[in-house]
Amino acid sequence: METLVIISHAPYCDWTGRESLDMAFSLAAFDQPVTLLFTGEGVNWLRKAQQADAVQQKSVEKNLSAAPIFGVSALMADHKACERYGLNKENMMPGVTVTALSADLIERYAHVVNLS
Amino acid sequence: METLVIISHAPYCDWTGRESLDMAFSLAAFDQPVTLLFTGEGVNWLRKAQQADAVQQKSVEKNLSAAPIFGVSALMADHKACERYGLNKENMMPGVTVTALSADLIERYAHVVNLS
Amino acid sequence: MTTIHTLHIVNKRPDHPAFGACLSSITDQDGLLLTESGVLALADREAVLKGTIYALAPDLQARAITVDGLDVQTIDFDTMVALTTEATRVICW
Amino acid sequence: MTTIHTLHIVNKRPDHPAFGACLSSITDQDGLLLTESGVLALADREAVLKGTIYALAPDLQARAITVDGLDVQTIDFDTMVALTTEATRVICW
Amino acid sequence: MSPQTLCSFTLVITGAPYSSQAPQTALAFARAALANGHRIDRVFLYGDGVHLASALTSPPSDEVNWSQAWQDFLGSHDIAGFACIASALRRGIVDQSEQQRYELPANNLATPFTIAGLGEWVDSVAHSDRVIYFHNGG
Amino acid sequence: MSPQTLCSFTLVITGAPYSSQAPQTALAFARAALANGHRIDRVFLYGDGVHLASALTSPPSDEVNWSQAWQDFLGSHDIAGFACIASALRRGIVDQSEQQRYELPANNLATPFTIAGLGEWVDSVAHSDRVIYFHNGG
Repeated sequence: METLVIISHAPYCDWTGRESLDMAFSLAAFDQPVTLLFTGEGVNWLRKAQQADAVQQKSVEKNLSAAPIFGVSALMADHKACERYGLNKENMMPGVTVTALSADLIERYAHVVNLS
Repeated sequence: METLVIISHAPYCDWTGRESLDMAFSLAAFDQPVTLLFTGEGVNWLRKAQQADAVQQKSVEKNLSAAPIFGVSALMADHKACERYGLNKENMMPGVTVTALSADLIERYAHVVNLS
Repeated sequence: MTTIHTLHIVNKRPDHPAFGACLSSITDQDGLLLTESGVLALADREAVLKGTIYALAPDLQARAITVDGLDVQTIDFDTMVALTTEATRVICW
Repeated sequence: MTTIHTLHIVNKRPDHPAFGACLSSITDQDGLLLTESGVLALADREAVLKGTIYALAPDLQARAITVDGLDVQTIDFDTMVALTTEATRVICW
Repeated sequence: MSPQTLCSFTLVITGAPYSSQAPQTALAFARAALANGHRIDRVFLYGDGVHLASALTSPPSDEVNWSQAWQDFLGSHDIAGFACIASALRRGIVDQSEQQRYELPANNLATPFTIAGLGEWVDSVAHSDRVIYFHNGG
Repeated sequence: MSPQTLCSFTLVITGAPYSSQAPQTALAFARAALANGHRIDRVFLYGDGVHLASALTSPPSDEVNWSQAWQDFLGSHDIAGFACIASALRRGIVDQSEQQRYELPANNLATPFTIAGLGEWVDSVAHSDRVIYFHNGG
């Protein structure tokens, strides 16, 4: 009964990404298995050295790196989106598995959430 | 000092198209010259025989056909968008000039509004 | 009614990224239910759809989109509810 | 600072239709100011931009987008205000 | 699950009225679910969807008041409607107790909606047969 | 217009706080405009932008309250802020007189915002040197 939470919104332009994270962390807090998948512009949440305070917002980098501690099973990112936005091992935060959004991937989850 | 109001949002999914129309009609009501341009999914506002009551909304077809009477200079639609969505003389409401969104077109207007 | 595996419900215009994400995740055994702006895909000459395709009738009517000659089943909300109960999994894109 | 004709301000992600509409309407004499999600176009390998390109510094910093080697002027809000006063016309896409 | 199986649903609405078609699509779906004998465990408003719980929505008289329509539906079928607290506070939807806590000049949460945490949604994911989302389209 | 010319601006905000970056980008722009000697004729909230005029917005204490920040800015510089009446009524933003007219349980329009028609915007198009829009990004 694992849940996949997909984050496809660009960072900082709205609260959708943060509110998706809150959902994932809530599932984890209640011991419900959950994985996060970043796709499309959403992969830009994973870039190192974001300075959210430049737009007077809070960084989510700390929350994301603490995700495994809070019980999130895995952080994944769609490889096509990473390629498109130039995200690689050097500039992406650690602990992210690069994979492909596909029917095979979806098949592993009972429940899929994509705020959009 | 003519204003160009661009409508690029798909019909019925939100109020952006209607609120763009309200802007155009307000300008016209105050004798400010205004032209409407439909682009992207926005061209779907121009299809004949829409039954907005099926989704419990009001039709804008009547408003649009009355636009010249209310003082709107012209209704225009981007030709690429019309082609993409299969809009032609048969299925498009009358009185619409098919043109191309371009720098030359923009050049004719002092003010351009694109709610998006 | 065909039995479907995953039901993908898409209420986005055809060039929305979520529409593309849906198409990346769909197989021939799946259902694709177009609602709201999603039905515009049926008028879009550039759209390439997959799976068993359904479209919500009120959204088609509102937008005057016809499905003549297309391999699409026009359904009402009762059938939409039935599809969600029959599918193994429902994804709302 | 180059004198620009029309200033196009784009706060949309690169695959948003408004971004494409902007690119259809821009000439080499125009300015393209990327703000908010618009700055992601500078990291997007598929983006083809036109005009004199500016990007708002705080939005670049927030998203950790670097412009090294790109023909882009990083500007602050004072310069954004100046650009809007100098251009013949400002379009906010 | 065979076509005859009766289901329990949770509906999550994340699109606001007048900025999305989500509340109206969700309401038609909810009515059809009940008409076909299924159960709705709860309706959960999240993100911009919390605006549906506003008691102050006043569209023109020739447009449907979707907030009112949802209040009537929930009330007449005794279905629980929750607005997520974090989404609601950011977007200016507050009940009487939040009004007092934050010393606000008014409250605007419509009955029968109540304010709740994401735990209600987690409960749905764990226990409802189907969780269906009604997002902002566009 | 030469770089030295002083301008009159109208700022139109169509994106809501927390659902868009529009109110914060607009505020930084407004501050820079004044700092450089320009004038702001008015701020006009349209569409989802009317949520910025809510008196009930209560984000977590470690996040900026953009409604409050805008109220402070308008008040301290004596700039008029208008919320479009049609947009506001649909989205549940009402002042005391609309509350009475529609028999609503409360009002939630924050001072110094006032409710106005699109005529205010038309006036800006006709008379402000520049009308700059701050839309929902994404």
